[in-house]
Amino acid sequence: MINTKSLEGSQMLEINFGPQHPSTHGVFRMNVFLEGEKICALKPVMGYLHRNHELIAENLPYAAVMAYTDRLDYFNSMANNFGYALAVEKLADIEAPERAAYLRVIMAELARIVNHLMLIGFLLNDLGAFFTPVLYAFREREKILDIFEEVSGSRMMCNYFRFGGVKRDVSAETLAAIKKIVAGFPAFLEEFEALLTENEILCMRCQNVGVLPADLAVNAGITGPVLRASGVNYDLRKVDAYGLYDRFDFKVPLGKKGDVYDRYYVRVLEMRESLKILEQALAKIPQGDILNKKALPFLKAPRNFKPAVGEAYGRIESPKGELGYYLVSDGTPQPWRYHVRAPSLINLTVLEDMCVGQKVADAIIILGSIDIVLGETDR
Amino acid sequence: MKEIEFFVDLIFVNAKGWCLDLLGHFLPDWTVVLVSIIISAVVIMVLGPLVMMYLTLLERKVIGRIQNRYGPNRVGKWGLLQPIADGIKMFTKEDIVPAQADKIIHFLAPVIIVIPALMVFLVVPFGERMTAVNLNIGLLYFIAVSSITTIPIFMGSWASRNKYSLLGGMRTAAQMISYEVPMTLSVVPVIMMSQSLSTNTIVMTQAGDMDLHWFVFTPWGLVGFVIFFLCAVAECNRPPFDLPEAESELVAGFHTEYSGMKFALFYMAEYMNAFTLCGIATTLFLGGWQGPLFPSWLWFFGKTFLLICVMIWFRGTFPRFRVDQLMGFAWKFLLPLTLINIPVAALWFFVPEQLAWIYSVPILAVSLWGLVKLNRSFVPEKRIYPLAD
Amino acid sequence: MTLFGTGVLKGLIVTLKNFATSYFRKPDNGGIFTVQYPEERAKEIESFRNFPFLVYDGTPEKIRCVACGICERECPPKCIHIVMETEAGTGKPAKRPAVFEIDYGLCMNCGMCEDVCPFDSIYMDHAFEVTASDRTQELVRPKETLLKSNDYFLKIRPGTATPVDQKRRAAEEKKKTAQAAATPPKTNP
Amino acid sequence: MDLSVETVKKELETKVPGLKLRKVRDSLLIEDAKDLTRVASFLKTSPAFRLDYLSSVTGSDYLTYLESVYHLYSIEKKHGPVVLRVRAPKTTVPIPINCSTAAMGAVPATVPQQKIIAGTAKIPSLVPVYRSAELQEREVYDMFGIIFEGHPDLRRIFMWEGFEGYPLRKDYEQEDTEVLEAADIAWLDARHIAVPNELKEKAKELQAAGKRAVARKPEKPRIA
Repeated sequence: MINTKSLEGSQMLEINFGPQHPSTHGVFRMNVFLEGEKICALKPVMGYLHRNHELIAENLPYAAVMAYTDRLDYFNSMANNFGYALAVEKLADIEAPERAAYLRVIMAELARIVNHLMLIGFLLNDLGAFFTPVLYAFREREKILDIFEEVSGSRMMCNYFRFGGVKRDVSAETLAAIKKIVAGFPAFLEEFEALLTENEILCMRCQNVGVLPADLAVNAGITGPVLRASGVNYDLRKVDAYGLYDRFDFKVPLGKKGDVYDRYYVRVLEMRESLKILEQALAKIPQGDILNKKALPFLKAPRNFKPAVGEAYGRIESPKGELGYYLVSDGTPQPWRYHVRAPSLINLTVLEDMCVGQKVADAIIILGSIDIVLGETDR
Repeated sequence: MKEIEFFVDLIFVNAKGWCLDLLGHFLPDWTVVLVSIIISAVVIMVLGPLVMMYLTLLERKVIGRIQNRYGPNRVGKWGLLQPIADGIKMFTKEDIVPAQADKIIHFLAPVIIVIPALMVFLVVPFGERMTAVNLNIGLLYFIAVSSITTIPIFMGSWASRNKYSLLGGMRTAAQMISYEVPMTLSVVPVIMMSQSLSTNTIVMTQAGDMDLHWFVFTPWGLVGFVIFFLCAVAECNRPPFDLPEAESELVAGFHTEYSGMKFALFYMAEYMNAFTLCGIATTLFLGGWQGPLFPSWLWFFGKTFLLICVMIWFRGTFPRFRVDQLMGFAWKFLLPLTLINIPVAALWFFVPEQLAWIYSVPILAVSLWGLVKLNRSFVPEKRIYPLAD
Repeated sequence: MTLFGTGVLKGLIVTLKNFATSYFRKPDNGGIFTVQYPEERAKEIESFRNFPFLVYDGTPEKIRCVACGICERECPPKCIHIVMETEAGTGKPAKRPAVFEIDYGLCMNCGMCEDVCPFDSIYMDHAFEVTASDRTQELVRPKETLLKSNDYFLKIRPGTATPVDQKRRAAEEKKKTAQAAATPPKTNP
Repeated sequence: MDLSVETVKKELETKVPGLKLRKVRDSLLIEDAKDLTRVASFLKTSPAFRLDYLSSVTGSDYLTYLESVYHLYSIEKKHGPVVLRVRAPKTTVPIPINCSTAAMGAVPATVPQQKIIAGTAKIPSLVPVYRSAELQEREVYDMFGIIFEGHPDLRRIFMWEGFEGYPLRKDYEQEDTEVLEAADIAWLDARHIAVPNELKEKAKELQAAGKRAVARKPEKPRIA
């Protein structure tokens, strides 16, 4: 907390990083107080992209909200869809058929890979690399986005999940294409890591910068790769085993120190684990329905979908952390209360703790390593 | 055969000579001297911006290829007219001066920054007998003039009244002064070997027809070259030492508040500095215009552009240093290394060559190893990541 | 122990390799993956959805839309506006849209209208080069610009259009046979 | 361990003296809001529960009262959730405007230091127990106007300082998107956009009545 009164007459420099700044990942603002290049206090300011997503959703039928969840974290709309579909399915007690559940896992893991690629690319941009890692990441992301376009019709705003299933079946050719991507991805990761992981400049910049102790991370509700980089083993895919994640054999990579480098490397390892899940899912995916019979009539008439009075909290391990949807139904077509527990927002709680005492350049990469998307932070 | 080679080699020198001869028939002697000066000046004034324009294109193309893109390819064949289009754009852009800025200094900064960048061209030996002025203190002149660049950058950053600019300016001052020291010291062995400060003489001492006597092929020369080149990269604010600009941190650093042609002048100075620094690095360590078969100026430009490509390659690969690490690198790593390099070179002068190789390589290797050991913070930690269930 | 500086060199080798391979490798294999847009075009993916269009059979008069207004009601950003036409003489509703407007400035390409339409009349288009110099007027697309033929639909999205066509033809034939069964009593008083 | 509502309720009632709990759907309602901090710290420290992770803090509006909902999980024991809820009647309480924000220039000087807004409720803050409540409680305050007592920095988070009203409340006057106002019609007319007569008449009526186009609000709670 900054006591601005005490700053008057001091030699401190107050700088607004953002809302217009190349590396605040959108319209985020950091109010930074500097002494030389050292950060004395930092205050995150948000809300520039606020559109009251929750209020919009409370005025719409459940099915129409799906399209709006795409816009939360626009880098991985598949994960957002997944969380929302899960919450509504909990509320209305519908289950996705086997094939649909497999497709969901495949799409969610592809989205995770896309997200981590983008994060690492832009983290390197924040570090000052001139777009090379970003464009290598884009090259691979492009292939995955083509898959998304093929299955859902859109590259980023997928709107692919439905309650009790998915929107469209996936052809054998597309599955083969995904297999090809999965098979070719490790080679790319090798190249990517050769460019980055051992680079002395990157290590100098990232190691022991922005250290987040495990107990603070837990207390502050930090989730996702940031939490795991601090060495806390908590992955909802393992803990909740939602979807079909208990059927796949994968590990949870953990960091040691909880600095920026750990957060970077944990994500690289997570991509490798995602590839394992994808391989297994693609090998095992059965034939069958893609939509629960119970949910079928609501496709054509979304307003007939009236879950019984009650509430549900569905949460998934989105690439950014725990993405939770809290829904209260009053028996009408619209939710009475709809809340998104946004990992991008809550992971910002500890931004100041990580940044104070570091240099200006570190604040940028610490923010980058938290991985926020303003669409989700501000909602 | 030899004649043709000689003719091509001296084509520019002879062209100037003929012009002056022709004028000598009509004009008095003092005007001929004046015209000679003007010709050199005009050539440099044209060469500088031209080099800058096509360096930007080269940079964009090479980085594009590194990133699996085409780079500019729409304006003209292979985008060759792109720099001209950029120039037109820069000229026609609105010139915005912040309301609170110190207007005079804000205006002067981009003007002044170009002057030292052009002035250092004077002592660069572009080819055999192609030095504009063969100063006997050429190297000293180069070091002195090129270090002026700090002042206009700081002027611009201070006058902008922008906090990003201010931080950028402070970084520039710190960085340029720090890197000036190892850069100057890394040149000392070359001066000792060639016993001259004249750039021409330095090139001449590296003469050799097929057996290359370039200084870079000696242990002290290699170390000196690497240090000089790294300092040169830092001097002209190029990645990974581009802290004064630091796009992701300080928006655009010292030129945040500049637009239009003033902005272009900052860029022009940066690229011309890059060119001259690479040219001097070539002169000092890579034998300047010395080289077999091809004309001397082609050798010079070839070597210089090779070094520039390395700079671009750096830009396409590396993330940026942090400000304290940058300083640490200069003071804790480069400076001690240059200080060890000077006595090694001094001994080299007196000891027969085979013996010199035997002692200088281990000395330099051990000191390098020792410096790495002493600078623990530069060495990455090895980490093992557990995979939990 | 690795030598200090090897990480940096490894990175340099990666970029150098990419620089070199960009000259001879194929796009999907580490080469240049830029698509030179106006001359070249990216592969058109069938399920791609952009803005909605209205399908007509044969001539623009035979519009499938009956102006029921379901899409108008279900559209999440409320970008559709429909007014039903009335018969000239009687003033009865004519089951045809008099006004059918979509505000492209509002539309968020979610595909909800396509999902809910019971008359197979509104579908998502592939046309993405939609520009306007004015965001209030030109982006509100009237019926005339939204109407596209079934042939176009079959061309861009055969996977969706063919089953729809079959279904419609079957329904029509059923209707015809029903009519044929129903007509004889009328002609025989 | 078993985290069903009944067992948690029994456990809490025996271990925390003087606590009144009620089961509401799958959650525990703490009747007296003041007990919230006690309950949370017990759940956090008790070795049986170790609910060290507060996943979500949400408000909701049930017209007569406001509610704050907490989802607690345990990272250590990997179980959960225990859902707590606290209710507070809508009352009129002064909202303190953070002095430091005023100094930072976010609040215009004309805004009084204390401002009365109808219908705010008070609930103790959980920030001393869980840091993760920090931004979430600010969000709930911003959207519902629940005042979290003991929060170190309770300011609006998404809406700007000086914004009046709480958007997610059911009594928030929301613009009716289906109805145009006179000003909208004038704007459209100036751009030569045809406006149906029906809408024009409605706008005239609204203007004559001196009302704004406000969406219909629910009169009675549809759910408790």
